[in-house]
Amino acid sequence: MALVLNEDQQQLKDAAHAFIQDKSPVSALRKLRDEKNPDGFDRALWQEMVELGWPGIIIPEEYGGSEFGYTGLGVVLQEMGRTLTASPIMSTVLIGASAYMLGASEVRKKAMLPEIAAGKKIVALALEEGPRHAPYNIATRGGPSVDGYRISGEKTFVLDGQVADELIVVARESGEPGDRDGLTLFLVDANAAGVKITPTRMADSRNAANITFNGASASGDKIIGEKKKGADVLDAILDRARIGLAAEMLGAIEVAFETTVEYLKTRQQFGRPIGSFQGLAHRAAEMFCEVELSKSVVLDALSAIDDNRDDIAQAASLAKARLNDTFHLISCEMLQMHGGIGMTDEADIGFYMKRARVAAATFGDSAFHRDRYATLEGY
Amino acid sequence: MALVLNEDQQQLKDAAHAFIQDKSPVSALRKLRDEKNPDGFDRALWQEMVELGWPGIIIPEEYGGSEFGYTGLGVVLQEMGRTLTASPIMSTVLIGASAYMLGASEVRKKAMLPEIAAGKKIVALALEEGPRHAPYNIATRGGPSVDGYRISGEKTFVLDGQVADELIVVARESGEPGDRDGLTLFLVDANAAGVKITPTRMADSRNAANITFNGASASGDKIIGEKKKGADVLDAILDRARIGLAAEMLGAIEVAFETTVEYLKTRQQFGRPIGSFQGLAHRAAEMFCEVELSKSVVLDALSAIDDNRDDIAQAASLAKARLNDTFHLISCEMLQMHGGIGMTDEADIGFYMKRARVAAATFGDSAFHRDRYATLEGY
Amino acid sequence: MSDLEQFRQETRAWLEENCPPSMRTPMPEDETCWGGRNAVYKNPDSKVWLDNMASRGWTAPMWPKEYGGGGLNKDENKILQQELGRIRARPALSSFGIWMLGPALLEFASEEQKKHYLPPIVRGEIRWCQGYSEPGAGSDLAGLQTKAEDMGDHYLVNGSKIWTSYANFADWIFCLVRTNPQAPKHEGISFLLFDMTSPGVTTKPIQLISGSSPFCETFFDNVKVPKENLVGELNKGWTIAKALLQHERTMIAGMGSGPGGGGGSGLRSPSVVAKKYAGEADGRIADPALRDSIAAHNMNSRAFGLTVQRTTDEAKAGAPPGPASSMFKYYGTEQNKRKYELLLQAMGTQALGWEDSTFEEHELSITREWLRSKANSIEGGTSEVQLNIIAKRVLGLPE
Amino acid sequence: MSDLEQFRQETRAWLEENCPPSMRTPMPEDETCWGGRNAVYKNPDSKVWLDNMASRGWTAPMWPKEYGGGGLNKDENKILQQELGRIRARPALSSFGIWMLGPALLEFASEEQKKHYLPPIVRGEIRWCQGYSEPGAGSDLAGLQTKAEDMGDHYLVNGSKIWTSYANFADWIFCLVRTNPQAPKHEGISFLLFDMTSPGVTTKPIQLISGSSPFCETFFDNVKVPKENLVGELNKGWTIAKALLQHERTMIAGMGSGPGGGGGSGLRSPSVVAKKYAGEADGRIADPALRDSIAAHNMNSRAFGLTVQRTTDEAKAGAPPGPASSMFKYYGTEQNKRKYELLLQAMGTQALGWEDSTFEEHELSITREWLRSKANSIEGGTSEVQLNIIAKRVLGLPE
Repeated sequence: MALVLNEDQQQLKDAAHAFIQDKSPVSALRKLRDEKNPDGFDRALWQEMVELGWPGIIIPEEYGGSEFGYTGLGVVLQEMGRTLTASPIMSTVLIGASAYMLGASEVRKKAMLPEIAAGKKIVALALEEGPRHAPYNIATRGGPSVDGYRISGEKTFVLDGQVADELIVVARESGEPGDRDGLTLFLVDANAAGVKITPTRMADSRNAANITFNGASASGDKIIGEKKKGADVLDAILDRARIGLAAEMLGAIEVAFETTVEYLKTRQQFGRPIGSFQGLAHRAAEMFCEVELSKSVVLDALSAIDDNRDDIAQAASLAKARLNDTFHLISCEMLQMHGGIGMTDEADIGFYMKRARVAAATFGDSAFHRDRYATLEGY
Repeated sequence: MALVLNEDQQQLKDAAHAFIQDKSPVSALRKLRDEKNPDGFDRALWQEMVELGWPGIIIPEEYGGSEFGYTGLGVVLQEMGRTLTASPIMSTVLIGASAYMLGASEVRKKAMLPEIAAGKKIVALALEEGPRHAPYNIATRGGPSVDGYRISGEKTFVLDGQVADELIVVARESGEPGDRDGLTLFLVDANAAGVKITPTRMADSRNAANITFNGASASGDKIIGEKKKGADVLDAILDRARIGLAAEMLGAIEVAFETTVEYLKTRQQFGRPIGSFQGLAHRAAEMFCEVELSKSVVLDALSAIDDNRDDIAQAASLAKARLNDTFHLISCEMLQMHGGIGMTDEADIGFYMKRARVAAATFGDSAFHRDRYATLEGY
Repeated sequence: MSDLEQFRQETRAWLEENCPPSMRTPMPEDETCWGGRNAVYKNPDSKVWLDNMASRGWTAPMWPKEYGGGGLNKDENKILQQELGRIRARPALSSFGIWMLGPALLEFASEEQKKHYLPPIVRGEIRWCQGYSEPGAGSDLAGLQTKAEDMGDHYLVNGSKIWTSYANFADWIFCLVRTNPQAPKHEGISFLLFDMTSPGVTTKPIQLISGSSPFCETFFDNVKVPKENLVGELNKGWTIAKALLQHERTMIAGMGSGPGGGGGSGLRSPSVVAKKYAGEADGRIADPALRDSIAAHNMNSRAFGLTVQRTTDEAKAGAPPGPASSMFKYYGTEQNKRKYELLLQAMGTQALGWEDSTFEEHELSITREWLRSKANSIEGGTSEVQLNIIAKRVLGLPE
Repeated sequence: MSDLEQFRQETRAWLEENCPPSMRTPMPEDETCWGGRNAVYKNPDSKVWLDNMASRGWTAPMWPKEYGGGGLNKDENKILQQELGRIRARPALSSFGIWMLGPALLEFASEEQKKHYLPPIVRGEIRWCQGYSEPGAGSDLAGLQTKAEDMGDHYLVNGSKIWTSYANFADWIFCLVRTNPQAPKHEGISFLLFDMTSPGVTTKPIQLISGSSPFCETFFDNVKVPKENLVGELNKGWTIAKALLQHERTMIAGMGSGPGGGGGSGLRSPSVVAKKYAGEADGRIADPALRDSIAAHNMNSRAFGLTVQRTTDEAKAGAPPGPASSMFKYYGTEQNKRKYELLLQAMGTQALGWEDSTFEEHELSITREWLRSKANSIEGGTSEVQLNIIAKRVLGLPE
């Protein structure tokens, strides 16, 4: 597939742009933060997104979606990223719907995907058990019991865990933490007995949750992927999550870069616009190159999913690592080039800085993905 | 000890400066190269250095030296580095005399150190067996025989191996390549039967040699350090080599940097001196910081030896890694900032570029020393 | 017994008697003694300790006695500091008056001004703030616009300042103002002192991306300032400003890592933190790429610390003081920023919490400190300004 | 059968008949066919192959037939290239005339000049070199000093050029000269063609740090050039120069790694080389820091390759051609330099030999290629110039 949007995708992007700019500027995130909104997103805004059909973008038509593909979802995420819009689209659609599409039984798909497409359910992935992304480092146990399975363990940084209806819990049936084998992805009702959800408030003003499972019950039929082979479907889900997150980061990077360039043109120091100083100009030009390369890897990774290519994993690690690094660079330069004003909470710059770090820590930092890329490429 | 030269050291430095600038400018190295000098250095010049007492700088007075310490040798090496002067001072004095001082029997010290101080012997360390510094990765065997020991194996990149009178051969008596235990440092006559020396010509126009030992005989009395515990003395020798080499690199860095700054002041482009462009000016300022930090670590490492501190190893790895990196940076910037003229062989810039890389590959590149530093610091 | 030895014994004895035991314990931040008209002493011993020290002039030990200072020479002061350190005494007074204004007054003020302003500083009676930066000026400090018009018997000050630390608690301000708008920008600036309770002065705290801060915006609306409050010559204030700035730069550079070489200690040490959060394998940090980055960082910290030491040693050896402060400001602050980025990398999501009890206190602190570190390379002259200074003044590159 | 399919079949048949079998083997560098008056054909088939291709105009397949070209459209040319690739045919002709001068003549020259100069280029009869850079000019190309004085019936050229590739083998030169020293520098330059055998032209090869090179210095001492050899308008040569430079930039950027993503193949691939020289552990490069650097490099190469592809796709989709060539020149050449530094790091002393049989041939080549790569970010406009172009023309930053 060519590395350009087709007409339909471009239209979707334009529409998403208009909607987000109108309904969800950065001030919306600021408001959520200042009000200490317990959901971490605006339910009314989410309802409007549902009406626009966004939760169904990647879902096949037979399950109530519009089957627009990951490139379609990507451009929406990118537009949301521009204003750092918080919503359950990542947890529920990018991750949740992907999980169902990739690994649920036909019965479960029929039951859940239309609910997601209709915005009636929020799904969250309970994966991490430590502060750094480590998808096989799972100690949470899933063991058989008289009426199915019992889950016990502690999860951290569960995105939208505090508002989820259903949890996809990565648990171990056999082996030791670190083993790729022995994992199963159980579907657990967030309101079930033995599930204790503690919301956490992150620096990027979004919410996540720590979740303790204390013998919470799960059904052996309600799983994603194969029993004890859950890592296969988990990797596929995570790659979609990484790529979609990279698309969101791209949007934020674009705004951070554009804002900075604009400031370089207008801000006067020593009687000249500061962008006329070659030291800053060269750094801006280097940033331009990094941003351009970032656009390419995101587009390529999205189309890798849509084309069902065999190098989705490489594309995902490439995209996530590069977008981590570029967002890091641009957010630092944005602040430094704005000078003191960038340090004030009144400016939006801090929001981009904080989001850059939380996004980087989500689903693998750059070192994680360089290591993974090298392994995938055989060295 | 304070991080400044004392009066004696400063006087030695000034004298070395005057001598080197007069007798051994960069054109001397160019001449050695163009003439394909088989020794790799100028014997007449070496004789003059001997008369100045340089080979005896670190050697105690009782063995015919001037006992001026490593800081003294360091400032001489630094001055030689400024013009990339080739001489056996590194192989014979920095490494050879250090080895004898650290690990030879009193008999051997009395026999050899005065010879070195008088410039009558050239000594070389036969260590490496692969293209990347790996001091314990030794397959060369040293096994007992009727009349002492027999050495068999292949060594590469033996500095001054083609002109040495005596070789310090790192050989294994027990264990496997990679083991720290089991090494012994044998003293082998370079003219002994079973020693085959093949000179190699490196990019920096200095010579080294590949040496094959085919049952070459060595005496069990003629060793450096303890049998099978040779790694202890080897590490100490290598740390002195690394620190002295860092001092030499510092001299080259200073010239490369000064030359570049001078060019930035004089070279006109677009009607202005190019150093007035902020892009280049900021890079020059960053280089200045790196050079200043480099000066500090070299001085500290030299005085660590002289003060017999317990962190010589850390100081050595710090100095070597930093000087590798700074020389890399400065040589690249020197060439880039000079533009096309820097690419011509007519200019001296290429000599600094080439020396930077060979020096970096000698006794450990930056990754090697970062790894070692972290290990020494316990993480 | 030498004079110095005697001084040490007397000092030790005096401290033993005059430093209250509670002043020998680690100081919580909210017990910092800033003095001033409206000082509140959470711990009454703070006031006792301040008054005791001030009575000997030891809040400003090297200032001349005639202005209330301790009149100590370098060697005596060194001993005083050692003895204070020996008993882990808290600082009796934290004061921009002592750190910044005092040295400037000693160098540039009239005899009358010194007599008037310095003793209350020593006694902690007047708390000062600094009015330098302006919203529009940024790195171009000399482009400041706050003006003081000569109204015959007083100056009329109008304009605003930004980044005035603790302006909302300060009694007086030392302030750069434009007194000649026609002159080239460096030649129309004067150095003015005035009371923060003067009509027309208002302040507004600044919220930073890292949370609340000591910084304020300060506004001047037709503030009347007596003409005798001018320090130095009219329109020559830039000279005083430069002297103060050099001083500030050195202070901020010190925020970076010291000569120890570890690049931070304990829960701010990247290697310690990495072992804790990223795990250990065979006694090493488990993630080799992270380990490599940390080693590189720590080695740079050590090299930087050695450079600070070398510069000090060279100065002691009589070398002319180099223009090192710009290098230290630049490298030290960039290094501090890198340290926090490494801590974030090592700690993952645990260094990205904002509040809630699911994070440990030091984790939440690191998040804020990381954000705060971003200002290091802006305040006190940006990194770009320092690089300009190095390029022009140290390397002599042409304009 | 479509026209294109028929074209393919005819082409395939023609190539089968007209491409000598020895021209379908990998080409040693010394058999590159540059044509020209003094061409020497080590392999006589090279001459046959050149003549055959030239007879159809396929040495310049898309130039108009009237000037000796092949007259092919884009689609036909694509098929020709595919068919040439299918049989692994060697390039029939390497020529600055075709790559650089021809396109400029097609755009800017008079009808008469096109008829005169283009056909011999197509036939490989005249070998051209480029006279742009001058010793004093460097990045400031427009600051060139070689002057052409109007002597009534001819121009008199005096000055010198540098970095003229193969000037010592070339028959003619296309040359930028100053024709109006009074005008602003961009407005006094003209584009002149002349015979290298003209009296007063001398050349001197340049030795590079990497060894011998195709580059020369070229000197003009009272060289008489007929007035009809001026291309385009007098003093408007800069327009032509800019068009040519853009083209050159794109060519040099291509020296970097392609879209494959490996960052080089075989013995130039950092990952392959690292396994060979630094060793393997569990199928991985044994040195984890080196492995991390190589992964970072290869990922950047892949991202760069994808960006080249995206730009091409956007152009196909009708987007206006972006000012991408500066980005490609900058990033591609810097990336190529980094690749060679990684190879050196991985290979240690084996990549630092200069001669002698103790090194393998490819090892000695890598040493030279590493040094040669340093020129990539200088030739065809330095990296600094490319960054300036991006800053000003792409981002619109002010002067």
